[in-house]
Amino acid sequence: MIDALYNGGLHLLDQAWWTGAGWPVLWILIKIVVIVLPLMGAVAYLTLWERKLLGFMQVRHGPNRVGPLGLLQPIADALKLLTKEIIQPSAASKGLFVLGPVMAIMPALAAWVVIPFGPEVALSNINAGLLLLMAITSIEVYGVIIAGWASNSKYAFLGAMRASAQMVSYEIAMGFCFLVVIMVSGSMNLTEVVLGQGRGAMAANGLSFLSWNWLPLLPIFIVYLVSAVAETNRHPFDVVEGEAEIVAGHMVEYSGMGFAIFFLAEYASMWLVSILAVIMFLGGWLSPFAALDFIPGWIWLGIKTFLVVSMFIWIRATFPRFRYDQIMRLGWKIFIPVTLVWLLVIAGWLLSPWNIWK
Amino acid sequence: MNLDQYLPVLLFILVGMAVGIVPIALGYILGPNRPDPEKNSPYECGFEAFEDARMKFDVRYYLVAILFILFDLEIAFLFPWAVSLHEVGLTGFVAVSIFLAVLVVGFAYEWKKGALDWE
Amino acid sequence: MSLTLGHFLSLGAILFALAVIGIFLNRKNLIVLLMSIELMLLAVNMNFVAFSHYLGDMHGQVFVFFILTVAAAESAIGLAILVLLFRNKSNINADALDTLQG
Amino acid sequence: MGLLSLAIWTPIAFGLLLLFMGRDEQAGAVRWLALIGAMAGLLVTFPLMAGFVPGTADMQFVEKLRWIDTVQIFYHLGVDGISFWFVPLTAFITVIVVIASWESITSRVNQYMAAFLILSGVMIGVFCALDGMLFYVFFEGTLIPMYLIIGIWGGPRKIYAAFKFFLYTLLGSLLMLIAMLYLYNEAGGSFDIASWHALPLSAHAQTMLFFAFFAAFAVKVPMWPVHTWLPDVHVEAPTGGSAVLAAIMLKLGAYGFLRFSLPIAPDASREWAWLMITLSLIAVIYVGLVAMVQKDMKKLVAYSSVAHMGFVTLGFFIFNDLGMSGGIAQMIAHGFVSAAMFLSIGVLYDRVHSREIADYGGVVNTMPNFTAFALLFAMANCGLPGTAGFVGEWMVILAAVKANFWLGLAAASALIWGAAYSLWMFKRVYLGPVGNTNVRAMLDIGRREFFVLALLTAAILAMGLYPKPVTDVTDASVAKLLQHVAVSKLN
Amino acid sequence: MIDNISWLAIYPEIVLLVMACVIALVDLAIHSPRRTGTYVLTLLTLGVVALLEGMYASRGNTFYGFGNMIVSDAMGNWLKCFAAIALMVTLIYGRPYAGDRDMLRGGELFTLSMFSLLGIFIMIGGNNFLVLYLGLELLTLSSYALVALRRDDATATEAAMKYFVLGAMASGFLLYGMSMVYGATGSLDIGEVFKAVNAGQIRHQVLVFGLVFIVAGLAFKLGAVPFHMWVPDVYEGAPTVVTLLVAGAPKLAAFAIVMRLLVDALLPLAIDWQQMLAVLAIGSLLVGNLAAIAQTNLKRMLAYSTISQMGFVLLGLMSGVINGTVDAATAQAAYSASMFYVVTYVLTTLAAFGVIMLLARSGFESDTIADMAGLNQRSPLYAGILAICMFSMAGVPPLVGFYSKLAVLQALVASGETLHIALAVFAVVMSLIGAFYYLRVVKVMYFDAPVQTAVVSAPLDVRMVLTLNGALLFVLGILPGGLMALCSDAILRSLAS
Repeated sequence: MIDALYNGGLHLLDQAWWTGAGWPVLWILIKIVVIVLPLMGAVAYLTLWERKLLGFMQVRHGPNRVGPLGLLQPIADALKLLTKEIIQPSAASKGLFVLGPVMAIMPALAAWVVIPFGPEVALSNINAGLLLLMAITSIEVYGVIIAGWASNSKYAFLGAMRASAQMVSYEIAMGFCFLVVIMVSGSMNLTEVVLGQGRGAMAANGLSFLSWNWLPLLPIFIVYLVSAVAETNRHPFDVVEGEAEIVAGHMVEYSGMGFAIFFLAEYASMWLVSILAVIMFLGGWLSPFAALDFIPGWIWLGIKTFLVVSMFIWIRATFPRFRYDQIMRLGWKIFIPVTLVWLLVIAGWLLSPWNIWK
Repeated sequence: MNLDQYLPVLLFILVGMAVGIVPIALGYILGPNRPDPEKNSPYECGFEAFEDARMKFDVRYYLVAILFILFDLEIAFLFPWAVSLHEVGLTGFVAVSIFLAVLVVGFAYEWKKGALDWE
Repeated sequence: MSLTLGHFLSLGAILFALAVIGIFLNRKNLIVLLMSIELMLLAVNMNFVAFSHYLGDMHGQVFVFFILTVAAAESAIGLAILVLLFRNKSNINADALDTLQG
Repeated sequence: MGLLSLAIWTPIAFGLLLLFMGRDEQAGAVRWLALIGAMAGLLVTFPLMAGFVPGTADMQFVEKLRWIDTVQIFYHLGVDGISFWFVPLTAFITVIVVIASWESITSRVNQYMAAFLILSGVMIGVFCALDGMLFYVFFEGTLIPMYLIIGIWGGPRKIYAAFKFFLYTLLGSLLMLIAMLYLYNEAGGSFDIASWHALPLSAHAQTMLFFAFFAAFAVKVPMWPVHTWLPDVHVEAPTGGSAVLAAIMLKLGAYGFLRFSLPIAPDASREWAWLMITLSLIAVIYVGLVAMVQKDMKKLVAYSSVAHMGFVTLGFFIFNDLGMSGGIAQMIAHGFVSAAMFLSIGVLYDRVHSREIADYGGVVNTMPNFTAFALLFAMANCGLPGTAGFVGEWMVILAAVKANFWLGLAAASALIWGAAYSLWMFKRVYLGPVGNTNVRAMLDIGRREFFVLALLTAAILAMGLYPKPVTDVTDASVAKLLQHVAVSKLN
Repeated sequence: MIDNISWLAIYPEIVLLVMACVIALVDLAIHSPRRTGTYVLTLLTLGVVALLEGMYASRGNTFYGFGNMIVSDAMGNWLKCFAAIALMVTLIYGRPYAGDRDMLRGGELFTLSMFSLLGIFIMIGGNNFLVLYLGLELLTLSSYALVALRRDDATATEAAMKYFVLGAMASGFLLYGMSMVYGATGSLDIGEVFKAVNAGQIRHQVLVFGLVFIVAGLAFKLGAVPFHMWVPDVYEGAPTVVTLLVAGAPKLAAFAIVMRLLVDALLPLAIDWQQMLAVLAIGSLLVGNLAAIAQTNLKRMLAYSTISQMGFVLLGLMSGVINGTVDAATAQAAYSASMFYVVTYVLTTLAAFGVIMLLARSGFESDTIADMAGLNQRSPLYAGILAICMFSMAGVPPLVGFYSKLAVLQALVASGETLHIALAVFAVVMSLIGAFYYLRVVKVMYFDAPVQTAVVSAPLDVRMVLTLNGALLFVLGILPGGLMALCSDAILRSLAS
């Protein structure tokens, strides 16, 4: 059906520029929109779900006034932010001040280009997928630091410094996690990574969830999850935007849509790291039991991702906020040594006769 | 070289930027615009801003940045090795072990020097 | 129009020339100087990758890898010195480097 | 170790030893050790004098050791008739200088004495070297000690003088270095001077080589017009320095002409002889005149040295055996005489601390013994018969007359100038009534000074009255050299 | 796996690397302000490495390791041996100086200098553009950090910045040249490049284009005019011990890398690079000597003197090939002359800076010429050593500096070309000018009255090594044959392979 649509569009105009470049580009744009629109929806409703879940955990209701069960709350929020005044602080660098949020949201969205939603369903199924992912997500730091610098305000600047230091610290640990996954998969292609998890002795016996990477790579999985939380500046690693200390950190000078974009970026990132966790460690679209194979892959993917995201919220509800030095200590003095050692252990395992990823 | 697969990446980046720019533009159009000096002054908990905000900052942030560059690059080094571990086998493993050993020496050095301490 | 080796080399040469010009003409900010140096190395990388591709020889790309590392180390040290300089002189203009002359 | 090596290294070894005798508190011991060193250096030349066979042009006491293999440099020593007498002369002058400086030098005595001893060994090395590079090393090696001697113990403008001395002579010798390297390559990788003598060379190459060597040696001699460093240096140098400079160092340049310029580039030498003769005559006549008007005694003697060395080069480039032997004899005689002149000035200077002629007058009244010596030296300086100065000058004039009457006449006129400036100075300084209180306070020479001056007097008179040992030794070598020069090398 | 020969070829480097790491870590546990433990360990390591290299070198074998990436030949091994010794001597001289200036509080002086030595070793032993580049960078990166070691010293930091910018640019030039040669010849291996260039089927312009950049990069590293701007600033600005670290052993490596790149790889292009070297040499001699005259700072003067000395080295390097015809004997003579020059230069520089450091006290650098006034009265020994250095650099016999100039001039004159002889004459005239400013230092030391009256004192080890160093200059001046033969033999063996 999709091919038919594509061919239909191709013959819409019978001119060279259309068939050669115009339509393929437009087609890709359509596909991008198909990804982005649900994503924006998911982001919007993640905010609601977060408030609801937190409310549930704290034995209260959460938003419940706007629409049934508060379901229209995100839309109301969006409209409110949209009509707020955008303040440009007089001391700010004008161009950079606008660039900040753009640089924050762009990587959070663009990274989705390599995410496979099914065996053949990825916008671009490239071999250097994980590398590209790392490259694109690294840009996020720029958004933070540009915002902090451009605001020309102490709080924003300090917040940006803190946030970027934290993000880069955890990026190293995350990078090591990627490395280990790449190593066991023998490929940087995310589709390959998922397919690799479907193989193995346990999968052959129908218990494919035991063949997923989370079990043999459990320490790495845990490191990844924690790093992911820290990387997105989520609770309990959110001192950078700690309300009490530096009032929303690098975002302090932003109002209205500028602020909203940072907000969007944060939640889009949450979805991104969650789906990555699923793809790398939790078998992506694969079903946990052979018996459940009849359920489509994208449903599995959705369920798993939703569970991981919910876990983030659960963590927020459970843990007290870390001090900044504790955050840095965890990143540099625990995660990096652990991942370094584990990298070699896994490499040794792969070369040993007990290799389970053949 | 087949770069077809990278066209979506480029387009997605553009779309991503558009997603950032368009709402801000909309915000300008839809929101009110009533600037006044007080509103536009930097946030200082109500105090007057008394010095440039772009002040000297703790050198440790800088250290973290440097360390990050080095470690990140070293991860980039390990990527090809990780992908091809099956082919390079034990030799590759030994080579990378040496590489990491040197890295660990540097890391331990930094650690003991207190570059990673924040208090 | 297809891309040939010449295109890449020209790009490399242009980048290189820009970097050199940046180093020599820049009298203002040392950070720009550091960036020019990085640009220089990137121009070389462009050359190596292009040659490597057209020669069908992987060594050039391996070289690029090493250049990248060295560039990182170099910028690390360069920035470190810059920070020291700023601490000592409270200024990072190229013109401030005038104590040593003669 | 051969006798020549012994003559070279004995003083150097003592000199190095002295360098480690740190302080001036030990000055007494230092002086004695220096004297022992100088005497030892002189003693080891006695067997040389006893063993030297005159009447042959061959190299004697030859030593040849491998030194630097990669560039084929040999430690190759030997003396022939031309160079022989300079070895004992140098050792002798060193002894004189050490004794003469006994009391006048009080600061850093060990360094002073060491410098002279080392300088002595190095200069002997120059005369003995038969390997071009070895020659060069010794030739240049004289610069450092002399530079320090002038600079540390010199007069008020010592620094200017030291720099001038060093840079002038270095420039010349560096050009010589290039010439030597050229010869080395032409000779197929040999620094052997004898092989250079035998080397056929084109006219162009000879000319270039001639002037390269000229640059080095003319500065050293010094010939007009590159002589200007000499008066400055003499004035500023301490007495011992002046004595060694005039007595030995100038001879290095003249010796170089005989050893290098003439035999290596005979055709060019003949071709450019007119230039050399002209320059020599200018030195003899013009510089002689210049000497006359000097107010400073040391400057006067310095200019007279230039004039005397003009005789030497004149003799060399007339190309007959009388001239050449005369030149050599003049070199030796001048070695004694100029040393004596400078030492006498030193004696005066030690007492009055002035070198101005005008500050003296009637010294004979207070220092009769000393004046007797001074008169003899002055006579020797102007070349009166019976003194050493006469032998060489007379031979050169004879040779000049043989070659060309007018040339001879011009050269002979120099005798008059010599007499004029020497004796006039003598008159103004020594004769007449006591000039001033300083002179009145002067004490006559002590035993040490007497001893030194007597030694020099003996040498001057001996050579003046019986020059045969000198000419006997030189004859054969000179004859061979002239024979060699007469043959064209232009293939 | 990797064959034994390969391991053998880099055995000393492995020792050095391991020990550098060990010392870096051990030093963390040492808290004494003088760092005696680190110091002794470093010296021991350097001694062992020098010994190893000396053993390799005296055997004179040539072998290649790691797929021809690394070469271990007589020339390289001797240079490495000398470099290790030079570093040892530098550290011995520098420890009291560094201690007074609070530079020993971290052990970085030792570890960084060991890493810089490792870089030197890799540069010398590299037989592949990549390896050469990595060695070079290891050396220069360590040097940048060393120059900035005194963090609170504005001058040193400024020197470091200049050094960094120009050094990084030089690497960029060199790399660009390498990339061009790689593109033209299709290989990074020096032997392969040589074969490809020698085959003569490559467009000449492309090669020369790359060559220009390579030569420019090398000239930067050697400090030749017009790429010399960093030399005076770094020499003057850096703490003296670091100046010596930059001025000493790295010159050996710079010589080696020139040999590897220009001679081993690009000899068929000799006609082209000879001209470039000639221009560089003329400029270096001219600028170095003339600018040195005007200096009042001794370190800065020595910097300009270095520039002029490098001019001589370049002269030696350019006289190895005559008219494009390669003659083994000529090449051997010329390159060994340059090698001898570099080795003796390093030896002399060590002693000169050794004396400067010895005279410095805490709070007083003693680095102007005027500070040397009357040194002879204060300490005849050290004055004598410095005087020997100066006379040696001026090229006065019988000191070793004379023979190095002699060898280079001989190589020039031996070619018999008028241009070369003219260059020799020019060099000679320039060295005469050079003699002037060297003499000035001697003058100040010997003829002037002392201004400083502080007693000159030094620890026993410094005194002994410095005396030995000075004596060596003199002894080598009397008997230079051994070292000359060594260089000649090393070059012969290296060229033969």
